Amino acid sequence: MMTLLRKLWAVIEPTVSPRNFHDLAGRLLPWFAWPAAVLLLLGLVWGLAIAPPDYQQGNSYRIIFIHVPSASLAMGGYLMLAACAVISLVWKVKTADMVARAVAPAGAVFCFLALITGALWGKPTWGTYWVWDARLTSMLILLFLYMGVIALQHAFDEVAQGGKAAAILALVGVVNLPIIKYSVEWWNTLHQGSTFRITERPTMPPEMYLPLLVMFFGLWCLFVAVVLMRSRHIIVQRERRTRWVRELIAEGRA
Amino acid sequence: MLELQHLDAWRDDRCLYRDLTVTLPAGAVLQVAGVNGAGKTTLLHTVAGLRAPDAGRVCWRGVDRRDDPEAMQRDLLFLGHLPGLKASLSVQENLRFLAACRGLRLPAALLDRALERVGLAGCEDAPVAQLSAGQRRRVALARLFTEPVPLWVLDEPFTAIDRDGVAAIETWVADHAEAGGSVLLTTHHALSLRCPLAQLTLQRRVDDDMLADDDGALP
Amino acid sequence: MLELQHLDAWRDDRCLYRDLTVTLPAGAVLQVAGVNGAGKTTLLHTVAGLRAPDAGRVCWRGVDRRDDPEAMQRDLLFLGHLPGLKASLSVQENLRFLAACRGLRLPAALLDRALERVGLAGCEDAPVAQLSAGQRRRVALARLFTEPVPLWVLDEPFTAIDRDGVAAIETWVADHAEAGGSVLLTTHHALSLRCPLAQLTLQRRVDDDMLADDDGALP
Amino acid sequence: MMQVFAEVLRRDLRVGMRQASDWLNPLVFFLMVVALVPLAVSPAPERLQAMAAGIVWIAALLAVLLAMDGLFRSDFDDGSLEQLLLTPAPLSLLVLAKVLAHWLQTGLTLVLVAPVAALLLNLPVAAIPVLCLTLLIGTLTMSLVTAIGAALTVGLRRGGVLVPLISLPLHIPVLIFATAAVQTAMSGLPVSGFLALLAAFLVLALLFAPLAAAAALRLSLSGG
Amino acid sequence: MMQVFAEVLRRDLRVGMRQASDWLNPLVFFLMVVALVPLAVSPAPERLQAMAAGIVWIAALLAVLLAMDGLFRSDFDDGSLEQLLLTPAPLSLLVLAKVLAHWLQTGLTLVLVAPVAALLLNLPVAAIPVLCLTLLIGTLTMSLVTAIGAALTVGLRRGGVLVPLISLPLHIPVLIFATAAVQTAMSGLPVSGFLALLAAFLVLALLFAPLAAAAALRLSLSGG
Ligand code: HEM
Ligand SMILES: Nc1ncnc2c1ncn2[C@@H]1O[C@H](COP(=O)(O)OP(=O)(O)OP(=O)(O)O)[C@@H](O)[C@H]1O
Ligand SMILES: Nc1ncnc2c1ncn2[C@@H]1O[C@H](COP(=O)(O)OP(=O)(O)OP(=O)(O)O)[C@@H](O)[C@H]1O
Ligand SMILES: [Mg+2]
Ligand SMILES: [Mg+2]
Repeated sequence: MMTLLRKLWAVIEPTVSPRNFHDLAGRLLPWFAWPAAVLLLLGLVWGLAIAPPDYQQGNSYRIIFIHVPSASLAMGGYLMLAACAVISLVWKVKTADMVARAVAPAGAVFCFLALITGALWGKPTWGTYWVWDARLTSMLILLFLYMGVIALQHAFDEVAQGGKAAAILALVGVVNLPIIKYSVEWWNTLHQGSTFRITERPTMPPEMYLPLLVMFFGLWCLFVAVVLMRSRHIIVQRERRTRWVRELIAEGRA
Repeated sequence: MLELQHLDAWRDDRCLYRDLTVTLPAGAVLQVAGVNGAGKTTLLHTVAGLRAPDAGRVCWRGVDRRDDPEAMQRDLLFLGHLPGLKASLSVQENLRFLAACRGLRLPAALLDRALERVGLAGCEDAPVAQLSAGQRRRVALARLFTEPVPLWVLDEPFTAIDRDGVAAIETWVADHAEAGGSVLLTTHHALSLRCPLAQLTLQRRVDDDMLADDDGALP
Repeated sequence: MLELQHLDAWRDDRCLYRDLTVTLPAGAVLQVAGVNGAGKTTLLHTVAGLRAPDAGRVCWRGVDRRDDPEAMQRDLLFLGHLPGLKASLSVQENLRFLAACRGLRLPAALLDRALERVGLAGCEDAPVAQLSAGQRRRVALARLFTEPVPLWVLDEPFTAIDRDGVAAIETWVADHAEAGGSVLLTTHHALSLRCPLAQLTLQRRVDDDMLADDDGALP
Repeated sequence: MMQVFAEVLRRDLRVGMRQASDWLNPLVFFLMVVALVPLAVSPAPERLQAMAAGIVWIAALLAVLLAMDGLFRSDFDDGSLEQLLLTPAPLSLLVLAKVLAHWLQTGLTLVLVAPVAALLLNLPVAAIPVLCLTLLIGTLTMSLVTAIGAALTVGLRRGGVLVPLISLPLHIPVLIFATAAVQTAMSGLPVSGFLALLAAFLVLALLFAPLAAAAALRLSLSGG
Repeated sequence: MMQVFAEVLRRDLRVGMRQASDWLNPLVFFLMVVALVPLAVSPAPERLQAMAAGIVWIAALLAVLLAMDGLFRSDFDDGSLEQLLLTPAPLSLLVLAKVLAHWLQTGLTLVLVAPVAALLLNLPVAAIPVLCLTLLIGTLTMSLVTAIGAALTVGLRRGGVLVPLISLPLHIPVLIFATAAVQTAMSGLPVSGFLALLAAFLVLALLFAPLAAAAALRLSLSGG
């Protein structure tokens, strides 16, 4: 086990210094930012204007194009947060904490978005903005967890300490993720069960799920691009006293 | 024997000391000196085990403390800025508890002797809340006698202590060194010890050399 | 001119001092001495107005403080065991706020000069949370210059201050006295002042005489 | 004298800004208590509606109580309180400034998020303005009254739960009239009588609470 | 090693005895929250009965949260925590001892007065044993989990409301299953399934919370 971890570390190590990650993120950024712009534009036009209305829900179903990607990003973002936590607690990588600080607010925003879009969608379909069923509740808990993590990140005078404290909380909160994911199967809920499976063909008609897929990838690209951008910003901020950042600033590149 | 090897300490992005290597053999007394903010407390916390070094290692009897933390903890007594006593418990209860945490039983005779040495004879049942600043420090110092260990780490032990008290503590330090123990302390007093005293002065360095390198480790 | 007349102080049923009468004229420095627990802090709190005397009175410029509390408060600066700074505000903000509480505006030049004198030039924007123990005390001491008042009441002002700092404070005290101010301070250091120094030593009295009398008044 | 008032107000607001948690936390606590109710009691909309006014008010009361606990404590711990006591300005004025700064950061923000809480609990939209108005008057009254309790316990290490204990009985009238006002508004009747009563409580608190709190502070500090 | 565990337990119990407010305050707070509900919501017996289980549990949760805030703080402030960290015994064991001592003084006493609260709110007598049982298991679980939050924020000047913020989300499952158990009991159905689940949570918390809290403590202290 330990040797495996060490081997893994040997692969990761060179890329994780703040400086190298800053460069790497700078190089990766266009590879996410441009697809995000193109896919989102395509997805919005397709989803809002071209895809046909649903025979039951009319046009209100179009919220799905924001709702489902947002919900998956909220969960994915938290998973990233937990991964960063492990990396920064176990291997003591400073960069992981910086990335976590970039991921947390972005994830929280998408979590909020999923809740809001879900609530808005609930009004026409379930007749109410909010019900206290298992999935909705556990999603709300996820938002609280995000807020707790963010609060801890900023609560300490010494930056590194806040990062580690938030990492511990992020790890503890991971138990919530499977609850969100499987709540629709474990409890009887008002909320839709999973329709997408990697192994099966979706039951939705293709003219609906194709734009959804486009939006899904578009928003994921957007998320990654935002995280990369914010990480770069945080790295420069935190490392402003180091020689390489000073040189960077002197050259006007930061 | 305490060895500090290549220690670094960072606060945010400022380096307090770098590549600090010191050896403290049995029977030696080392005073850490330096102006306010030099990093003395930080260094003592690192030795005591309250703070992990940002780089380098702390060895006790030739073993890295990370390999056997308990061995070092057992042999070390740290007295910091705060006395570490519960205000609502009596002097006696506090000292007994702290000794018990090391697995020691305190016979009444030993306790009495310790309190007498720190000038608090007869106070064993007073709640700590009713003691003055200096009296509390004295209770904390009584632990030097109720918990006999080889390595004393004392951060400004003379704070709030009156003049006779200071002289007494100086004698205890010398006695401890002569009996083969080691003492690491900070103070702004000029020490007058019977025994030889080593000094380590931390400089406040704000030069360019102290800027962070890009080594990717958490500070 | 500060006059303490027939002061008593009790803690629970123990008498710390009784019938204490002292006069501190303008230009004088008085050191309150005494072993740990003698009652020095209690006396300074009484003078500063944080604690009402159990008997007797405190007069400032011939007027009983109870008759005109503000007059005395305006002329007095008390620095106690705690620095009295907000950790989340910067050095500058703290000093400006404390001065404003007296109705004083701090011109930038005065602030810079004060910080320079206490050895913290350039730190005006650092949050106090990031300063070491001694640096915080120094910020508190900067108030001696940003809030010029005739009467200084200092409880162990040398705590956590390094050796150069101690010498500097001694100079300030002498300067203040020469300029006609008064200083009341406690310390366990041996002071070396240029100016004459009066000493008041509080004894720890546990004799029978000090037991509570049965005079029906609340101690 | 007014200058010192303004200075204290400014300083406390600034300290609050630096530590966003100061004003954010009571807010989140408030929303959490509200969110717990449907989970623990019942998620049925009509039952929530019946409880909504009471629950929002209890949550607000608890949030104010808890937030106020720290009002003097942090100043006590770092010795600032000692220094404030020694300023020549009247202490009750400083207390008023501190309470006001604190209320601006907690009470006022509570009022701003109360509509969200009300919607979560299914309160009719028509009753929301009245709820906010009662909270606006009521939280300030409660802050002032709680300051007395906070001042009395500031010297004690663990006053945490003591403050609610001391000041809760004084809040009960406010609580009763405020919830009655909201419930009256829900049934469409006029509420000005209740509001006038709440305003009267506020005036009383403004007049007496700072004096009482100042006296309590002097008492707490002289024991040290 | 077990000796150190026992010593810490004994010391904390003794400190608690000396300061009666430590264990009395959460208790009174609990009873007050329960007492506020009839005042603010509605005194009608049948409506109270419907809410009783939820209200008692929310009150207990808040009381535990608030009381736990001080778990490490007073030890931190006087430097005892520093000394505990330096003892050769494993820190998680000491944390467990502290939590246990604390729970004996707060959680257990809550369980003892819960019947009074239940009667105030008109809960059927038949459901009271189940309520007490869920509180017995649940408050210990909550104390353990809250210890993580308390440890994370111990070094912060004003962590007061941060602790609820951090630990509340983790309490929600306990809250949901506990109140569901009581409500099931009220309708006369068997509750052993719920109780087993609560017990499982407790075991998980016993295993992991002391470790996480110990790590958090080390972290909080290293910054000082
Ligand atoms: C605030 C309320 C709501 C919340 C918090 C919420 C949350 C979620 C979450 C967490 C997912 C899982 C995404 C994933 O597995 O990647 C999801 C998926 C989904 N939601 Fe919602 N939702 C809400 C309301 C609604 C409403 C009102 C509808 C429509 C009736 C709806 C329809 C869907 C659909 C169709 C999916 C995709 C399920 C799948 O195919 O896996 N949701 N939602
Ligand atoms: N809260 C209290 N309750 C009861 N007695 C107290 C309390 N605080 C202090 N005392 C007692 O009052 C006496 C004087 O205390 P004080 O703090 O004035 O001493 P001091 O001269 O300043 O001592 P030091 O040099 O140690 O600072 C002490 O003997 C102490 O035991
Ligand atoms: N929480 C913190 N965050 C950032 N910097 C800090 C923090 N605490 C201390 N420092 C900085 O670290 C440096 C060293 O502090 P330390 O307490 O080790 O000094 P010291 O030598 O013990 O000083 P003193 O003689 O004043 O006690 C100081 O310059 C201080 O500004
Ligand atoms: Mg120091
Ligand atoms: Mg003193």
